[in-house]
Amino acid sequence: MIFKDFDPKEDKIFRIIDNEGVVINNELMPDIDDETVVKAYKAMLYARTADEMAVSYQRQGRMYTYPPNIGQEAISVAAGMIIREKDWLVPAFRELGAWLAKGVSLKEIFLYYMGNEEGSNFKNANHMLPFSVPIGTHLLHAAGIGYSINYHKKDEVVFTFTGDGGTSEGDFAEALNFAAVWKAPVIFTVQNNQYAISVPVRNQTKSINLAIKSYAYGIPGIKADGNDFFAMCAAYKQAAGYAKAGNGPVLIEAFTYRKGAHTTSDDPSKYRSKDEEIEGEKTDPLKRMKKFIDNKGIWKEDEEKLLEEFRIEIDQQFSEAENFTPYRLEDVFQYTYVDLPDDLKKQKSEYEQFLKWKESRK
Amino acid sequence: MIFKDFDPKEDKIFRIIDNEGVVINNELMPDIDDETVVKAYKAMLYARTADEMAVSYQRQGRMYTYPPNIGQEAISVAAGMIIREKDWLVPAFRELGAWLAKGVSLKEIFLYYMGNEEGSNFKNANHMLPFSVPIGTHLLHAAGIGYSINYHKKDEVVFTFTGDGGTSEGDFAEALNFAAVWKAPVIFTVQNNQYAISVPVRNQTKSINLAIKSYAYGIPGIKADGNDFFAMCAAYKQAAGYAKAGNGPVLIEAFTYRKGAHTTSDDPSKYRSKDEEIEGEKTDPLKRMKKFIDNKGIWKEDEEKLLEEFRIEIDQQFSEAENFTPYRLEDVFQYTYVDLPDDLKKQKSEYEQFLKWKESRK
Amino acid sequence: MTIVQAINNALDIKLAEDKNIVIYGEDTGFEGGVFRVTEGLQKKYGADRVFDSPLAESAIVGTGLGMALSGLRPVVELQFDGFTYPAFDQIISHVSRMHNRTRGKYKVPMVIRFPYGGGINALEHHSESPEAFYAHIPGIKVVIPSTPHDAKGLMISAIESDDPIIFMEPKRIYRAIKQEVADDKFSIPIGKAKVLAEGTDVTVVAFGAMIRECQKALVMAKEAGISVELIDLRTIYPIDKETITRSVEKTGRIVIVAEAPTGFSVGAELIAIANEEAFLHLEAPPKRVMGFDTIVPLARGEHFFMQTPEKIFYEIERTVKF
Amino acid sequence: MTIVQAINNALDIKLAEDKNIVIYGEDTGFEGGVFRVTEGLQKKYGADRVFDSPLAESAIVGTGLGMALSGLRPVVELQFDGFTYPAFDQIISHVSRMHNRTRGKYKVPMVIRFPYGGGINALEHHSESPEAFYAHIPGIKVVIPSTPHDAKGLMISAIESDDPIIFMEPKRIYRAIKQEVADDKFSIPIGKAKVLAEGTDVTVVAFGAMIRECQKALVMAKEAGISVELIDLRTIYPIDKETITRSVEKTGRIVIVAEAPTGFSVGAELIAIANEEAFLHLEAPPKRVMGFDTIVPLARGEHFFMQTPEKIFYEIERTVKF
Ligand SMILES: Cc1ncc(C[n+]2csc(CCOP(=O)(O)OP(=O)(O)O)c2C)c(N)n1
Ligand SMILES: Cc1ncc(C[n+]2csc(CCOP(=O)(O)OP(=O)(O)O)c2C)c(N)n1
Ligand SMILES: [Mg+2]
Ligand SMILES: [Mg+2]
Repeated sequence: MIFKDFDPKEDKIFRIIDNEGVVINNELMPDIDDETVVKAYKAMLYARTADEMAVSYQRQGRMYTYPPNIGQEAISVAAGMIIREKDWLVPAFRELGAWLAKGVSLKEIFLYYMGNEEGSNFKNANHMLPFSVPIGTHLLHAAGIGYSINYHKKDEVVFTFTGDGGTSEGDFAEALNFAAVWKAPVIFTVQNNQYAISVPVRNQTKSINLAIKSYAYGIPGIKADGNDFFAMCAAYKQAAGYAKAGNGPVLIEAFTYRKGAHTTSDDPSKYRSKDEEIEGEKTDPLKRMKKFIDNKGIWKEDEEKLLEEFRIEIDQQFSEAENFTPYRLEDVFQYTYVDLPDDLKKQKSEYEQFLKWKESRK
Repeated sequence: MIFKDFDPKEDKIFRIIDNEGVVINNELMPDIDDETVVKAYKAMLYARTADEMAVSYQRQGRMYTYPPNIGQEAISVAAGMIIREKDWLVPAFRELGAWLAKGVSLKEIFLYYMGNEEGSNFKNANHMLPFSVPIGTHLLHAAGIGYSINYHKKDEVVFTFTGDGGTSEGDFAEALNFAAVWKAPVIFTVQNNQYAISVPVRNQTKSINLAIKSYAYGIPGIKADGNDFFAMCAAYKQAAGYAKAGNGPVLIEAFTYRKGAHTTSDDPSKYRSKDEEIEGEKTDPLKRMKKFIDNKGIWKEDEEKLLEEFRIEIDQQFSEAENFTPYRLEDVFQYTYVDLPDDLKKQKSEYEQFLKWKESRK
Repeated sequence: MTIVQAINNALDIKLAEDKNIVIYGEDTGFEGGVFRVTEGLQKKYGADRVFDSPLAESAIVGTGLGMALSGLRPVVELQFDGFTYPAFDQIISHVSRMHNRTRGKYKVPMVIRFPYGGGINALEHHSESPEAFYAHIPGIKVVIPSTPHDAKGLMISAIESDDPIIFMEPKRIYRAIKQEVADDKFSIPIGKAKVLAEGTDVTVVAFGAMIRECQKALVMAKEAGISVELIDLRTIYPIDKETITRSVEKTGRIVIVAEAPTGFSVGAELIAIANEEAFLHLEAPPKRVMGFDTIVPLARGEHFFMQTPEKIFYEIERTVKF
Repeated sequence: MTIVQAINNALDIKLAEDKNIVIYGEDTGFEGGVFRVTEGLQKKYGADRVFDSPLAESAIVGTGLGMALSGLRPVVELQFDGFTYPAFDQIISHVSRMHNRTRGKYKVPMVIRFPYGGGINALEHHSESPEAFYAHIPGIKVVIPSTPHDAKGLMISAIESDDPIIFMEPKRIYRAIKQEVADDKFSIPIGKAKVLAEGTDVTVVAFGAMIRECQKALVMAKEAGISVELIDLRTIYPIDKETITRSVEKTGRIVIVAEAPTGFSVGAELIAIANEEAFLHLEAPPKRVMGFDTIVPLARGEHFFMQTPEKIFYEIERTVKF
């Protein structure tokens, strides 16, 4: 088992391909056919394109603050390849590839970042929770779902995510501990993109890596190259197998680099050097994957043309989000409770009276 | 360094004397003269006597709920031997030996458990916080004090404690993490008495021991025999040296057994077996220490006579607590704020009016 | 039955009825909780349905939410009022919002129960009345029974609610009141107050352990020739404005009795309601008979802080004489 | 100066004056905070005095308390209103109580500051007004400025206070108001409200970002011939009962404007105060112009939830016409 071979205590990193797309660990290369490899690359490309367009929509003032995934695509696309319809996805807010795989539409994502709760209904995504803004908190929900799965003896696994910063929150520790005690089938991924907004991970913790935090809970942990699609795939496959076999949770540190800003409100040039960013560029997961594909010569399509198709499709989804039914007063009230108290009904009708008055003054 | 030699990953336990008081690890035996050994034994005996009497006072209805330390005396007496006046003590609620060493009087402790805040003023204990009832929360205060010490470049160390149950709280993780990041001179002791009220430690966590939780924070950790005074002394000496040298915090798991009830409100026979209790008896820290002393023949006093002296003295302190100035209305208000709001002054005077009315009706 | 037994009975009935109900918390399983509210249930329903959790309140509530979203109906126990705060974030940031956030896709059928209130000579953090914090959180409902009968009926409703419920149990009267309670299943609606005594001079609104104190004060009031209408709120949110309004319209006076500090409290809300709904009927200033805005004193000082029948009567009389 | 600059300036003055002041929080050091309130301070005073902490709010507050007990005067930043809740337990269980618990042996000179309130089109959890939660906690004081001048003067007082202070900063107007603010050190007392406009028909009480909205509503009221007395609360606890009472005695009417949900709020407390202190002067039902008792809607729905000048005027007029 790779979790044994790559003991976090030795701070080794699990990697299958190098920055040039060359396989350096053939033995552990997961069994993925060429078609699937190409599909994964396209998914990464799609995610990146969507992100770039989202950032630009935001700049145009057509969307609010948005957290791009740029540089981290291999992680959630790999998760998306392994996750099944019945498996659960408990996201943070930087796993675009996995959301899409689960059935979330870009339209919904855009709608959410336009400030509409309808965007987190995820109509076609089964067993997926909405994005979680308060860092680390949702990991507990994942552990609870894991309990349910065991209780109901279901063949399901929970995939959940947090960032490097998230490992400092008390809820992170509590979630791993509860999941471990319950042998809950939960795969905890820490996307270590080396920053929590402006704070580098070295100021976040003194542990030699983040995977070793698994020791505190008696569960397997591994530090994997989060920019290596194949390593992430292999790690998820083993983790899912381990969890499904009733062994409980695992912790995967996916070591990556946040190429973009934290969100569209953030300016990373304030706190990190150009040199560092150039260095980060070398490990770009898309470039590595593309080199692998080119080395193998398994894909002949015109990338530019594909990108153009993507852009049209993404823009279409964005338009749909922009043209979504306007927010109504009842949308504020409708879902606060299943059984809406009279009091809220009254607050609504009083507001309607105010609106009438307002109208009458025009 | 013993922290290296007893890597928690191997789940070894650091021990100096066995249950028969025989030194089994001469090499690591701390350098403690006979007089000090006897003094420590007496301190343990004193603590146990005080506990037994407290339990009996409580049964007589003269004190409220009380959490005895019985079976765990070696840990806090050892800490009390190492802690200096200027060092900080941030207690939970089961470290009687250390409190006394720090200058707290039994009178204060009794007063506190009679339900009077005056009992946690600790007039003669410098650099000591009051008992902390909410599990794990105070560990953060210890980390903050550690920051202050570094900031002011003082030669001080913080001793703080929690139970095995306390390791599950998020604040435990956050405290160790902050202390580690700040290289704060804090010695975290987990008194693993194997129970959190009725819940055995195996239901608390799946980590192989509690010391290994140090890995998550990149700090040294050790599992020591908490019923072995010498092991605890050696561990505290090294930990204090390490912290003072600017290396940051350490985690000590002091493996022990709660011989008594959780508190006087608890009945352990509901959740643990007689057999287990008999087994626990064998590792009693006082008996082990006494055997060591007897083996060496370094103490000739009559123990029964000493106990009688203790009892008289303890009872004297209890009397003083019982005869403490009655609680006054102003005691409720006086310390809520340094700068008391007018509102509270008014609430007080309104209550005085009520008392007058009440008096007038008699 | 006592309140402890009544809640145990309600849990028992629901556990038997619905396989998706699970119960857990610190010491809640094997031992049956430090107050024995869940005693015997693990033995009867198994350790996968009634169990001990590790010691972490945020996790107890947070994992409970996860369960509620995936087919279970958890009833989680927090050990004491003063230890609910580590779970505050999970309650306000997630439990109360998941239904709204997902536009109704997920419901949160979950009960968070805990003992609350003073008067048991406990240590610090064991005597608090945090209802105002929870009542101010949109998306949850807050229920407090005052009798064994109500405890059972309200607990049944709480478990059957598809909205998350904070269920606060007046620990001071956990075993102090014995009452005949029907063995069968019955429920009491959430959101409805109960008029315990009809009267014409003044309305007294209270809940939980204060009801008993008010009832004693009512005896004194009767002797003094004052006719008091006593309302047991039962639910703190959604608060039963109708019952309160109707009563204040009749009496013109309102006295609120509760254990929490006075400022920014349920008492304040009730005064606001009396004003907003029955302003023209008010004949005297509404009065809050509540704790000081101080930290709850330890046992020796607690009698100053607690509302006694005498103090309640004193304020009733002053209000009526205004 | 803007409010951001005024607070920065206050921190700067105090850092220069007192070596025991330290400032930290998430992104607070190197970057100067996500709103740049602490910008430049690390460079000026060093990374041991102004620094980034790991991402954990309970720890930020809990360690701050430890510092305050051992000779420092920490000013900690929590990044947003909605992320103060993980620290709720530390605030209510320890920060507010250490002075009382130790019978005055320890003081807690500590400021917990955070941006609050809506109107910036933010994500969920970034638009909340939790002042009622904090005001209900005995042992702390809660301060909210509404102008750059007040922000500076109140922050100086907060840092100099030996009681722990929750300092809530109206993020919506962080940069929206520019004002001449004296460069020198000055302070504004905690616990005193300020009458911003004198009037005779109705008292409007507000704070934070709502002051500006009220001022706009006052223009409309003036046009309608209504004379409004506008009070800026400045401190939520201890609340300035005297100023409010004096005003209500004069106007007989009170309208409270705030962003938080209506129920169990500061609005309720103000109505209670108006009743308890000026009952005989009240001529119309006090009115709360506050948020619905719903979860704050995301940006697209926020306009329904927020109090606008028009809505405030509407309620003022209704109250005056009552
Ligand atoms: C409880 C909480 N505190 C603070 C924030 C504000 N915040 C949003 S993202 C972020 C940094 C998160 O860093 P990390 O966990 O590394 O995830 P990344 O953004 O790098 O993916 C912070 C502090 C928050 N959302 N939740
Ligand atoms: C936050 C919090 N939750 C629950 C409790 C109630 N409680 C008091 S002691 C205790 C068990 C503590 O176990 P452990 O940490 O092992 O310490 P021990 O009592 O064994 O010394 C619990 C659950 C508490 N005091 N604080
Ligand atoms: Mg990160
Ligand atoms: Mg224990």
